[in-house]
Amino acid sequence: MDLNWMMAVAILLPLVAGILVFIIRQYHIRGLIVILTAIALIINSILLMLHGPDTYTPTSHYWGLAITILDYAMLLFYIYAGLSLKNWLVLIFALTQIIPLAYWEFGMGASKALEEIKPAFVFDHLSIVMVLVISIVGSLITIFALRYMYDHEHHKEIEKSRQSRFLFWLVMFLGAMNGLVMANNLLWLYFFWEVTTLCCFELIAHDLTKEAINNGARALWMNSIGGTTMILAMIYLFAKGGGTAEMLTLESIIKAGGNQAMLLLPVALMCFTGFIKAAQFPFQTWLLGAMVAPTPVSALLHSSTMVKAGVYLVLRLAPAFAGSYLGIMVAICGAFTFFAASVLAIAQTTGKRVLAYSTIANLGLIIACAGINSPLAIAAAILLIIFHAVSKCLMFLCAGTIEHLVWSREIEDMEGLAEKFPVTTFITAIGILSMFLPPFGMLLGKWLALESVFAVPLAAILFVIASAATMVFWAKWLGRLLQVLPRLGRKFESLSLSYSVPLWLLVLGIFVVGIGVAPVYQRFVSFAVNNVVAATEAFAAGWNIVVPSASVAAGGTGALIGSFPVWPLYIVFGVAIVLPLIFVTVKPGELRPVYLCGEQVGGVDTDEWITTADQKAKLQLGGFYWQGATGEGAVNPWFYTVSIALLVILFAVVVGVSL
Amino acid sequence: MNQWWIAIIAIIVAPIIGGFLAGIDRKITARLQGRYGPPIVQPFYDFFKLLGKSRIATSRMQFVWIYGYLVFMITCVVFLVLKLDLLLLIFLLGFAGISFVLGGFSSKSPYSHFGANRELMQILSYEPVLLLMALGVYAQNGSFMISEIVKPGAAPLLPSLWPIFIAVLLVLTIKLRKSPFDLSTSHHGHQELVKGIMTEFSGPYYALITLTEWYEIVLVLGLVALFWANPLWVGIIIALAAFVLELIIDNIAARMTVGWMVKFTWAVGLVLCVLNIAYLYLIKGGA
Amino acid sequence: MIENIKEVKKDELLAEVKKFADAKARFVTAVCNDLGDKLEVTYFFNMSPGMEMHGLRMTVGKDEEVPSTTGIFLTTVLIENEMKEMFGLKVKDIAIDFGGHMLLAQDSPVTPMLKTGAAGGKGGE
Amino acid sequence: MGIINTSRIKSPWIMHFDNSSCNGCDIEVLACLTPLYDVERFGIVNMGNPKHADVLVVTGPVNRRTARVLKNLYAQIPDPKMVIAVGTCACSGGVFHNCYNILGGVDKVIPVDVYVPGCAVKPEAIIDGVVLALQKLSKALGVAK
Amino acid sequence: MPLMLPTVIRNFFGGYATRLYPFKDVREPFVRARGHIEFDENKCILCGNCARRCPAAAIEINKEKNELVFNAAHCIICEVCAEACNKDAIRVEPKWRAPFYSKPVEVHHPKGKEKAS
Amino acid sequence: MAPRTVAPFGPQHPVLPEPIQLKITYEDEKVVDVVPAIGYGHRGIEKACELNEYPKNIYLCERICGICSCIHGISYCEVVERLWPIDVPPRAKYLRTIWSEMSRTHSHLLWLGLLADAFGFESMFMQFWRIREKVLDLLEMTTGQRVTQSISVVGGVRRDIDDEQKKKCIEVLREVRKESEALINVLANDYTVKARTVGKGVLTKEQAIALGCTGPHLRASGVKEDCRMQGLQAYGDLGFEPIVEKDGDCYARTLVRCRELLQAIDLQLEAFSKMPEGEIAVRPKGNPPANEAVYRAEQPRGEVFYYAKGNGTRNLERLRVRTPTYANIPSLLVMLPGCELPDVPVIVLSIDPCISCTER
Repeated sequence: MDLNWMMAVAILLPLVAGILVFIIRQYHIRGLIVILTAIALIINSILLMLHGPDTYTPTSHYWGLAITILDYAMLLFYIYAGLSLKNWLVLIFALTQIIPLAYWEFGMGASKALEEIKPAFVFDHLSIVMVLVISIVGSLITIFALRYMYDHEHHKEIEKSRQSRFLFWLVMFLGAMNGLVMANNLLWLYFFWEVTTLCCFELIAHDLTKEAINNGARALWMNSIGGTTMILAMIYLFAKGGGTAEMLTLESIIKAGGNQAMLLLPVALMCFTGFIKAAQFPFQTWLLGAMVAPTPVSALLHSSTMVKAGVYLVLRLAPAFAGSYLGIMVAICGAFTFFAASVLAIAQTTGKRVLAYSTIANLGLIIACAGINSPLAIAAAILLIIFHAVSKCLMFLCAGTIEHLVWSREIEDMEGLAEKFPVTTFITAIGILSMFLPPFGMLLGKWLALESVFAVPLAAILFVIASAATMVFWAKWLGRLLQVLPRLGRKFESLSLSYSVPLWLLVLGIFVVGIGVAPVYQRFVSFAVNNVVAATEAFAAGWNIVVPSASVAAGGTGALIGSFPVWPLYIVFGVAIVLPLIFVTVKPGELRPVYLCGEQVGGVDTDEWITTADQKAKLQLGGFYWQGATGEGAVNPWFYTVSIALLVILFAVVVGVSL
Repeated sequence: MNQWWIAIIAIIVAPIIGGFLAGIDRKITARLQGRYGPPIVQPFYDFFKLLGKSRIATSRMQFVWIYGYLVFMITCVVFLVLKLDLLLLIFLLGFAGISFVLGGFSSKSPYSHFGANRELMQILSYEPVLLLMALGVYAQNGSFMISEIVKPGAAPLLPSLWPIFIAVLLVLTIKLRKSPFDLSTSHHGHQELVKGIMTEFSGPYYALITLTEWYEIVLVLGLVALFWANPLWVGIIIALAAFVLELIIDNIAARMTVGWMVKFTWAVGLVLCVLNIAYLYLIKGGA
Repeated sequence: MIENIKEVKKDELLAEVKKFADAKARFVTAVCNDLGDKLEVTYFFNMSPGMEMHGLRMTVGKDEEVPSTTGIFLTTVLIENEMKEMFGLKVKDIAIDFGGHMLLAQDSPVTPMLKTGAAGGKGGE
Repeated sequence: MGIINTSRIKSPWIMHFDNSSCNGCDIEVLACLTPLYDVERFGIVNMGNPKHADVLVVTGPVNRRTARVLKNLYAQIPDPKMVIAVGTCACSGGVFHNCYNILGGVDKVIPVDVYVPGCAVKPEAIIDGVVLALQKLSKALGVAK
Repeated sequence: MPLMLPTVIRNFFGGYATRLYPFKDVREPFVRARGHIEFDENKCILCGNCARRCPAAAIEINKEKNELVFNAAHCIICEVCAEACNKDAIRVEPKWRAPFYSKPVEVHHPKGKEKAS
Repeated sequence: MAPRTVAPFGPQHPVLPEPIQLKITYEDEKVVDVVPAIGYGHRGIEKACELNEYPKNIYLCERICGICSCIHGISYCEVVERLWPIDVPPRAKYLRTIWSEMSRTHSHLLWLGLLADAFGFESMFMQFWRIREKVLDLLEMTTGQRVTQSISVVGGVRRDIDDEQKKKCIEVLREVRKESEALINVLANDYTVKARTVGKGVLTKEQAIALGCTGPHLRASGVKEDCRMQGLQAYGDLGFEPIVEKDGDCYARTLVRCRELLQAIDLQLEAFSKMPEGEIAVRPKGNPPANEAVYRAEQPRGEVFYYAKGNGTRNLERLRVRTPTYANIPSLLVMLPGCELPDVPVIVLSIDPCISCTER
């Protein structure tokens, strides 16, 4: 297919489909459109992958004009939103965007120069990875959302359906993301960036409760800060480039590399933009607040795609800060977020908040990898993006499914889910295990990250603590699901296809990508950042991942740094967990009540015991959260202080070097 | 095929060594307390007796996870003898620990639940230290492969990694479930959590846990022995000395609380590791 | 005979007990006796220092209600519950009321300490 | 399965339950574990948990509440299991024969394999009792000794 | 922690304190220890002093059948019967009573009265 | 509100040698609420004492509790003697004192061992119990039984201590004192022990009095009260002075018992040196008269209260026993909330609970 068409399908089709679903209000037709769009996007992304890296510039100048107009339209809408919500932060940060932007484009005359930029879109392997993730994972989420929103509104007994509006933003968002990861022109990048921010605001505030609107506004103003810094970066680049648009493309910034100290400041500003979008400390609150939104929003925005835009930007810019102190600071900031979010996740009682913190943590890890900036680390980062998207998306969808089964987001209410909903629990368990344990992909990524982290020892220490904390909160959650009474005879629940198809596809995806990590690596990762990853084939030996030392990578012989036998480990996993799961059976006669100091009531169907005055009491097992030690109240002041200090140091270092 | 044979022999021999070590443990502990103590082969009697007991269950999943515990622990031992990646070994050990924890969580039993949560805290305590040990090894050798540590001519790790060695001794205390860290479960019955995480495992499945613990003893002592892998017999003597040291510590300390354990292992273990790694980093000037 | 025992009426009991509480006396125990048609309750207090023993004795009918002293001395909770289940003494408003099953199980004899109560167990086979 | 049967005799793990005894026998059961008698020589460990126990050591007469607890605990011990009634009270109710809340000896509630009389039982007698119980077990298993 | 060290070291090198009962080091009970009681049928005159005073009701006297029934499983070895016996027919032995599989009931047919008469 | 766990602690639990249930509500591992459920050890001894003839009750009262059985027996005899009243020969008084203190020695050694076990210090448990066996041997030698001594009768004691036994006793007691001192040093100064006991289960002086605590538990909170101060039996001659600590936490209770242990040995040694010659028992005449009497004695766990009422027959009209644990249990309701799960056994044991005493 023609590149023209592929670009159109990737970016514009979602918009068109979005408008269609907004207009058409029949549940089934709307569903059909969404599903067809999803299929089209998936096929298109695969075609793009087959097409390979390329560049593209739309022939018509009207596209540029349209983007400029839409930019201002959006910013004006922010001002309106700020005024109507009486949220001054939204207003202020909208103004800090629109004024410099207008001054730059019209006062400094950048608009003319911007039109000259070619190519407008560059997509390399990194972009292709992102497009695949967005198209495949994102599409599955939109399918999930069909039924979810239906149930959601029925449960809340909302009279006037707002599903169309919801699906409009959701589907359109995919297009914006596709545009974002391919854009080369910084202004266009900025445009797509703002579209995602807008979608985010609209989707978070979708339920129109007070909390939802407040949290949406918070997401809006925080990301507006990011927008502001990006505009500042553009202005700086434009001014330093002598009033030409020469430096206003990602490509040119990357090519200039870290050699030009002058570039460090704009790169740092843009990394900062990425930090905010990736909800790094101290900006994590917008993502946490976003958890009030319906779960597909969380899944789409906060697991697989939008927050990935932040890490994508940092990763994209990685060559530009190679070998500089900025890189080290980025690594430390990322590692600190990984650590802080992992620790905070322990004390969370709400499932989605755990997921949110885990997302923040993993984004921190990816950013830290980008900061470390060795080929190994970059490879780890890209693998983490892929695996995290699949696993975390599955987790969010599971959280959504569970929410609609038990009508609660609290982990405490999920107690004993294994008994009531074994299928959902099974899928959730796979999701949780895949987040932090070998042989699954996330751990492989973490393993690669640790193999490379010694370059920044401070980050290494944060990594290991965070890694341990990760184990605690996931295992704790899974433990709550598994806790059952000693009885048999549970039935499998049946899920709606709109739920089960994405869930099972994602489970399949975890295993396919996980087992096939070596081909995945060779196909996507090894070429992804062409000027960074030099040692290519050596990472994947056969079906395994090995990390060669410098001498081996240079073609010599010698020892490896590490090795990860993927297939053997999956076989071990099969023997250890899957085979017992299939073959271990329990006969009813073998069941006994649990040990309750000899005072259990007796039967296996009850968890009561006999207490004071021969009365029966019910056994309650609450989860452990250690809120006194790891709760937000206890540690947040420290984490805020440190993270703000780190950002200050980051900019101080950059400004010091630039001057 | 050579590697296969090594793996198979390790799988067979390791529990035998572990069982005897457990027997020696009980005998020495008894003697330290002024008792006569059980025969050295007592752990094997216990094991086979448990195998012959009838099975009682409180949930199906608890059994599934115990297989996970066992198989992952065996995998760790195989990783050790095949000299594979140390970092990955530690992650696998983490999975083994998590399997056990999930086994504990699988039944609705208060004591097993408390024990599982404490076991998690133990993982939180020792996992960073072990990971930092791997990083320390990397700092010294430039590789995470165990084969690099044991290859002929490689310098012993202990002289440059002695602070990490001390930290690993703390881990050893936790892993062997000795006072002051016998928190999630202990080998003698008296404990506020009954048998903690093991409360609901009985009969053959308790035997599997015992078997896994034998592998675990061999594994952690193997990790200790890595600190002087050339010649290996010195390392083995160091490991056995560490083992005896743990037994003595067990008998001269009271059981502490979970919060204290996390604070202590982080304050002492992590700081030692960090100082050690920082020193090596400065000496070697980065990777 | 026991020294320092003061006869009190049911209504004066709380006031008298309060005096002991104010004097920082320590509650020792209460003894209930079955006098046939009435119950005799004696509260014993220990005055510090010197460990002098003081008592308050009241005689009530078997169906009369008695105020609880748990509001003044929490520790009387056990003995009042015990008197309630052993003698059927009607103590009202006990801080923690075991409902007559603190010591006695559901199938134990009712008010066994009364002279008309249970004669003995079956332990002897 | 010879090795399993041998092991059964070599490794009797006990759980001690105090019905409503006077503590005299309890502390003697505990004393058995201490240096002077050290029953760990026979592989005896006090597990404190029915799910791990092979031998239920019961002291004291059964009263109306502990009868229920005793039944519950007995049901939670996996087979094969043995019960040793330690002390005169556990055998028959002893001095508490005319107490209204006492049901009698342990055998009123669960089957007892070995009775160890004494008030309080001497640790040596408890060891004798365990040996006797193991003899019974080995006869039942066909491991003559 | 180090405070306990000397004790455990001394224990380790000083040997065990265990009496290896029943194999060796069997300690004989003290001379006047209350182990178990024995009846002497030849001395007993079935007067019933012991049965009346036994706090555990372990002794039953049936004068018609000329029987003294002793339930060993009830006996608390308080020595009261021996003190009450005017004929020295009850002896307290220092050795403890051996455990049993089923509760023994000793039935004695005293001959003391016949002898006396 | 944080998620809560509600679970039973007992009646069968390895750290509780006796059946008592605590229904504990936890947040994480923190105890927020405790409801004790007792009645597992209730036998009905008070009623049985009315049904029995009064001499038989000695053996029944001794079996209220096997650990302090000696003092139970003596106290019963003393309260019944007060009904007549009967005066006991001086040698019998000394012998009663010696056996009381000897059983206190064994009880405190037992408790120290159990406490060590409660915080997982197994080897110390073993050492205390190893020493305790020597005291038990003395008891067996002099009274005929290790645990349930059955030594007292109304009017005196049943057995005398001859010179040979006396010599042996003095020798062994000195040995015990020396060995205990070494262990007490560990208990009082060891870091891990202090970490587990200092500041745990604090009870102030005012609280202790208001809750009616007794014994070492009360004295650890700074109240100087001990029934031995009354100078009954031979205590008046021995120059007894109660042991008091101020802090009122588990550590203070441990220290009080440690020092009492040594004091008990000293008292025995002194009593042996001052013991007069003479009769060891007088025979009571007739039945207990219609009278009532109260007797209080200091058990290892605290003050035991005996009330007896006679009616002129061989049976007592009423016998009431208030044991020390009965008075100490309510303080658990104050001490436990707020502590951590691992502190529960330590705090529960710090009152030296004797459930069979409590419930009779």
